[in-house]
Amino acid sequence: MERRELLDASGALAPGIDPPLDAASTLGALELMLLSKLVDERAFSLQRQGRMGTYSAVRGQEASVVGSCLPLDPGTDWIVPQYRELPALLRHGLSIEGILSYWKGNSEAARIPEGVKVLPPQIGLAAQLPHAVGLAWGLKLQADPGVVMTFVGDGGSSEGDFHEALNLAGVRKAPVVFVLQNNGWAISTPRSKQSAAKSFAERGAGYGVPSVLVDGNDLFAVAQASAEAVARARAGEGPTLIETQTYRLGAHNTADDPSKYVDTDEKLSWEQLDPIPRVVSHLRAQGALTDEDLAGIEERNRNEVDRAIEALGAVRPPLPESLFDHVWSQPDVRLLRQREEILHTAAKGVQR
Amino acid sequence: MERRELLDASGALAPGIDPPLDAASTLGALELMLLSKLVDERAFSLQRQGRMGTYSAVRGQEASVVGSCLPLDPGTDWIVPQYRELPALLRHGLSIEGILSYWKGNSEAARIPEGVKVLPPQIGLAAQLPHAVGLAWGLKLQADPGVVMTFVGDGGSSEGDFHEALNLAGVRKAPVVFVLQNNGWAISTPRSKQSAAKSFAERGAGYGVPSVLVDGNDLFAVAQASAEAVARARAGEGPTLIETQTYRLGAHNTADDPSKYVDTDEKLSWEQLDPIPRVVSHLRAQGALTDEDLAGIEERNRNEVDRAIEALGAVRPPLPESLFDHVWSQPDVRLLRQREEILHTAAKGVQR
Amino acid sequence: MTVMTMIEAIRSTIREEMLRDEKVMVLGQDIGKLGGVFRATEGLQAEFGEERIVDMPLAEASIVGSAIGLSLAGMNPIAELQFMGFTHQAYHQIVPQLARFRYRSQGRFTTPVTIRAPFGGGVRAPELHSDAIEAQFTHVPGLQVVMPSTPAEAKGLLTTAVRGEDPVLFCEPLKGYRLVKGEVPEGEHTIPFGRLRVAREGRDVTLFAWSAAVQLAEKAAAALADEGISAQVVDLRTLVPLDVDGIREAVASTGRAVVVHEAPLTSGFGAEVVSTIQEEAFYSLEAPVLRVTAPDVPYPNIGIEETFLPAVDRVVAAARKAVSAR
Amino acid sequence: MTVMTMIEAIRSTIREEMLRDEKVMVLGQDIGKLGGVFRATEGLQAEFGEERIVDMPLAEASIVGSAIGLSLAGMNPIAELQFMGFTHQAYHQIVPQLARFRYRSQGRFTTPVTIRAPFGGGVRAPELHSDAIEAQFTHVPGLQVVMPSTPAEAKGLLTTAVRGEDPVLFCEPLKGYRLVKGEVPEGEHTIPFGRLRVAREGRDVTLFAWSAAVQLAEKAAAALADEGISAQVVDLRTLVPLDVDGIREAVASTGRAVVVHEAPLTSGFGAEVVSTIQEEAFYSLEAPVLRVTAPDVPYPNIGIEETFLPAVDRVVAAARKAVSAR
Ligand SMILES: Cc1ncc(C[n+]2csc(CCOP(=O)(O)OP(=O)(O)O)c2C)c(N)n1
Ligand SMILES: Cc1ncc(C[n+]2csc(CCOP(=O)(O)OP(=O)(O)O)c2C)c(N)n1
Ligand SMILES: [Mg+2]
Ligand SMILES: [Mg+2]
Repeated sequence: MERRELLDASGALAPGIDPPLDAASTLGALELMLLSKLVDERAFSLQRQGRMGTYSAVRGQEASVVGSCLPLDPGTDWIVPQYRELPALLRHGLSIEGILSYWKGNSEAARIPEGVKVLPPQIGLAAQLPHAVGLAWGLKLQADPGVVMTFVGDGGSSEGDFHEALNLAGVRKAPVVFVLQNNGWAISTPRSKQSAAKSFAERGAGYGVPSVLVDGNDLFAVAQASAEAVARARAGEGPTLIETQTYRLGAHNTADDPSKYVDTDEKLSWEQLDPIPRVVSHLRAQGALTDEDLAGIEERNRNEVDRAIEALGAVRPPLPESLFDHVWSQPDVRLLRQREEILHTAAKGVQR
Repeated sequence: MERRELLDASGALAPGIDPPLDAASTLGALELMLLSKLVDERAFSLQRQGRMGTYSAVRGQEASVVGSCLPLDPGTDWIVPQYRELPALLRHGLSIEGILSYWKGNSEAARIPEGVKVLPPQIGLAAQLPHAVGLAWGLKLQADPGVVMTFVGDGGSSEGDFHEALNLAGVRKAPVVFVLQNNGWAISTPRSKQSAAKSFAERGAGYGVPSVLVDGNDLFAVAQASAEAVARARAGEGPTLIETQTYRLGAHNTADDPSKYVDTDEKLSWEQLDPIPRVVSHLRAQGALTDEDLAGIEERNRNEVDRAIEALGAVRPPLPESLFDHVWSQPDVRLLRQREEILHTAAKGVQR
Repeated sequence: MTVMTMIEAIRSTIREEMLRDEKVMVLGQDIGKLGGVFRATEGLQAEFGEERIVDMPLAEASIVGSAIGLSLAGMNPIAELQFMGFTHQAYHQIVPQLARFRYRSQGRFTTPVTIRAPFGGGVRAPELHSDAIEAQFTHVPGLQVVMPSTPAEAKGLLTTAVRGEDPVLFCEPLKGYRLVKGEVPEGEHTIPFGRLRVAREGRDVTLFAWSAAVQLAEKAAAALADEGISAQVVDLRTLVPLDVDGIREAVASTGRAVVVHEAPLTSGFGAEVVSTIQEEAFYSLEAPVLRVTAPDVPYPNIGIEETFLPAVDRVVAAARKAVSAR
Repeated sequence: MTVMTMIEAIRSTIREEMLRDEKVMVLGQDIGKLGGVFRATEGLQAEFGEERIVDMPLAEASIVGSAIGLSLAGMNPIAELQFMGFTHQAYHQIVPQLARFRYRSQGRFTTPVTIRAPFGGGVRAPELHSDAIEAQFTHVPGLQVVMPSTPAEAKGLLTTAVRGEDPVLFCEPLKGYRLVKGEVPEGEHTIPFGRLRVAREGRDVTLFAWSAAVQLAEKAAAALADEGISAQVVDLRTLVPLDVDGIREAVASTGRAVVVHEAPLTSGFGAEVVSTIQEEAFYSLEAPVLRVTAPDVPYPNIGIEETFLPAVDRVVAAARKAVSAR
């Protein structure tokens, strides 16, 4: 299968190609990519300071995530995430402090606000995919114009849920876009041990789901493929599978040490393909981005992240009694009694 | 994907094709197909007489099953069945009465004899596929020349286990042949609602597993594809997926009533494609089968089935105490006490 | 009141709920033209169309997983799994997903999915079709486990399940599908979860049961009556939520108890019932609570299932022992 | 004797078994170069090669399912599931397949697979990583459920698991991996399944526990000693097979019991322990057996897990209550 590539590593457009995004949208995308990168850095240091739980950075995959979500309308469309899609969630209406609250361990503060069409992060790999299909199918049944975009990794794509979800999406012609972010690794497991398939995009045919293979570090290629897929879904033509070939430039998460398994050459060569500089080069070459513009973006981002981290610090930690909320629409007597016993002991100060 | 067809519905070979089986092998295959058909008939009547549990007939799929297993060597190769592969199991060394004992409800009498390389029937659809992959991989690790053949239906192929097994087989280059019998139906669910894929054989590419699409009612096409796949596996070249497009001419099982969901025209048109008459016509046209030969085959089969049904009737029903055997290599005290209590009550004659 | 089998009661309940609420839909294998392998949806596809009675690809996890998604979209799905033995394939969608959506999302999302799954022995079904594995779902906060024992119970409990906001595993006894007939209230009929039902009054010993085992307990109670032992039969109805207060009261009234279920002993839900009894009513207990269950072996092939299933005699023997203790 | 952490004991046991028997191999996610996310196989791929320490595609059902096949081919596979929370994905391969192969085939085929799965709270892991769901596997005839509590126990029990013919779910407490150090016998060390261990002697009350909860019970026992209550601590070691005779003897010696586990209350394995106690030792019991467990809520996000997990004070309070009853 041919791989779609529009913007090369130097930021030059393939000959005869019109950019799928205008300068303003590209600038907006760049700002979001840079914001994502900054949040990643800050979240890592918070974790190192013991102020954050396990966190998985997007670093390196910004074009893949941002390019995918650009065609979505946050007012009508849904995102069903895995756990490495921060900028898409920001664009869709979540706040930085909301997202980080989850990783900090405070689900209460991470509650998705009413009206924001995003599901919570998914830890059970690929389990989100049938949800996305059902959600898309349900929208279609109710003649809702919404489209669902869901994300999965090269690793997660080995789970049975991937197969069942894509097959069902094909049968029901559900308005869903599957973005398979192939970042070369599932923790320490390389792509080569994940599957003998030439590409993951090949899998679409086995479900009657059209599929595309794109350079996932190429914002334009991703955005174009995604726009086509979203348009198809919106038009009632059913699901699409997009494989974005990208690379996780950092660790799997704050607990991981990639030096154990990644060889330096591989990493260096992917650093050359970093998705952010090529958007910068492209915009510069177009005369759409000056040094001052860039400094302005960076300052806005810094302010925004500073504000968010401060807000995060000010978030009230979850109350012990919240442990018992939201299990049921109405707690049963047994749970109420457990609540009483445990809070009673907790009130006396707990020894462990 | 192109479909392999060698022998047409009238039993004529495609022009310029050498038959992949010589006359003697073809005759042997025919005898096995006819035997299977006869066992099916007799098992159904036994069930109607209350002397048999639920039974699923092979009827209509004889070329698909027999053609697949022909290249296997029962001395070295393994069969990992679903539940509709009777003639392959017979060829591999099981007895008719052994197989029917299982469906009659007597697992003790259905015990696979030592040395026969067949696993028990699988009721949990597609769950056998990872077993087949592991078994094949284990043979390879021990430099055992064996090849594993496993069967799955069009329905079963929608399960996550199908995906995980094929993907793993591709990665490990396991010597396994997946025969996907697409008989058009999963109980009452038609192929069209099972998947939007053009063919199931398309799925191989998504796992790096070579695949073939064959006319499953064409003994020669199936046997040829299977021989190639077994040879590849034996040569260390890894797995193959074969989709045999066939048709279940009878009910799903003795409890099913296909008139509820199959339309008569469909069934009639598939009856024209019955795999057995076309082998008969082919052999006749070759002068390799006379009426007497056929009568001889049928008599041998009848005798064999009569003998088997008699043997089945003579099988001792399982003893109550056998309920407690084979849970563990050594039963624990708890199980021994349960055994005592229950057999004690049973001994007094049980009221229900 | 109409006399119906349980399968008829279930079918008419589904139909009534579909008429009441156009968001109710059914997903499952072979539920369309065939009407389900047990005919629970017979005629419903003809009435409601292919979009509301949906024949699904053969993949249990995606039936449950897509039902979750449909419910998030505002639909009210009933997912039929052909046999409870095949809930195993959907376990990772039921236990850590369906049951936790509300909790994980702090109440932002609810997943009002009802999973119907037939189970239970004595109907000569192939391997994996009969297993009573309800206990494997009772350790799952967020999932209600409902076990109707009669046609009327099936109607009342299924109506509550479909209308409720919390997910339900609704386990239907295969043996009771056609065997047990009973009067079923016409029109609106709901039964609240978490309230047991005294199926038979009695003074000397309480027999706790659910699903098809209720009939077993009733037979045992009848046999016990002949020997002068008055056995109370309690149908727990819902295992989660559990009627702990009702259990305490029942045991307090007799002082002796036997728990009966079809599943194997170890970690069957009987264990929870026994533990609850002794926590709640220890000082009323005059004898150890006994369990009459299948033994700790896998569900066997049909030639031998009668030995596996708990028999009336074993219940009677246990009740006798409980009553004569001390 | 060498002092080791549990993770070191596990690693050295795997290594010894691989040296002893060339059929032993390990399958799992990230177990090769990385040595497993907890380093249980660190260095082993370098020593034994990629064919014996195998990094698998990310699909738990196929890890277990192919381990079944490998064992049928004569290999002796250890399958590492990264976290017990992801056994859900393999549930249909573990429960109706792995556990039943011997039974279904009437002893013709055996599947000596050992599944290792870390679990348990208090290590600030993300959702689904900490859940104590051992009870969901104790209702499965044919599957042994093993719960080591110390490094030495881990060695002895894992050796028995690998050498045995019957499948094992070997549950490793995350909290104990590095925290608990202990002496581990060198060379051959096996511990038979189905025999509990008295971890601390005591006269007034028996605290039953397994896995990381043993340390909790020991802390509680120490605190109780300060107030003059002598608590016996029993480590059940294996939940299946269960040492019913040992349980009876322990309770007979104290007359009072508390069961402690990390999993939620309802249908936790504590229920089976309580039921067994009251069946086996009813007349020795002076007070109801109490359960100290997590509440019936899903494992929460880490900001609140300390409230979820059973605390020493709750165990102490329960033991006090048991001792003062009547
Ligand atoms: C069902 C399941 N199995 C295992 C894990 C543990 N785990 C978390 S992330 C991860 C690797 C995921 O790789 P991939 O899907 O490629 O996503 P990436 O992290 O590369 O974005 C694993 C094995 C999990 N979360 N869920
Ligand atoms: C996991 C699982 N789900 C459901 C069933 C019930 N069931 C038995 S056979 C069958 C249809 C199988 O269709 P297919 O795989 O095409 O095989 P065929 O019967 O057509 O040979 C179904 C749904 C089952 N046995 N296992
Ligand atoms: Mg990845
Ligand atoms: Mg079929």
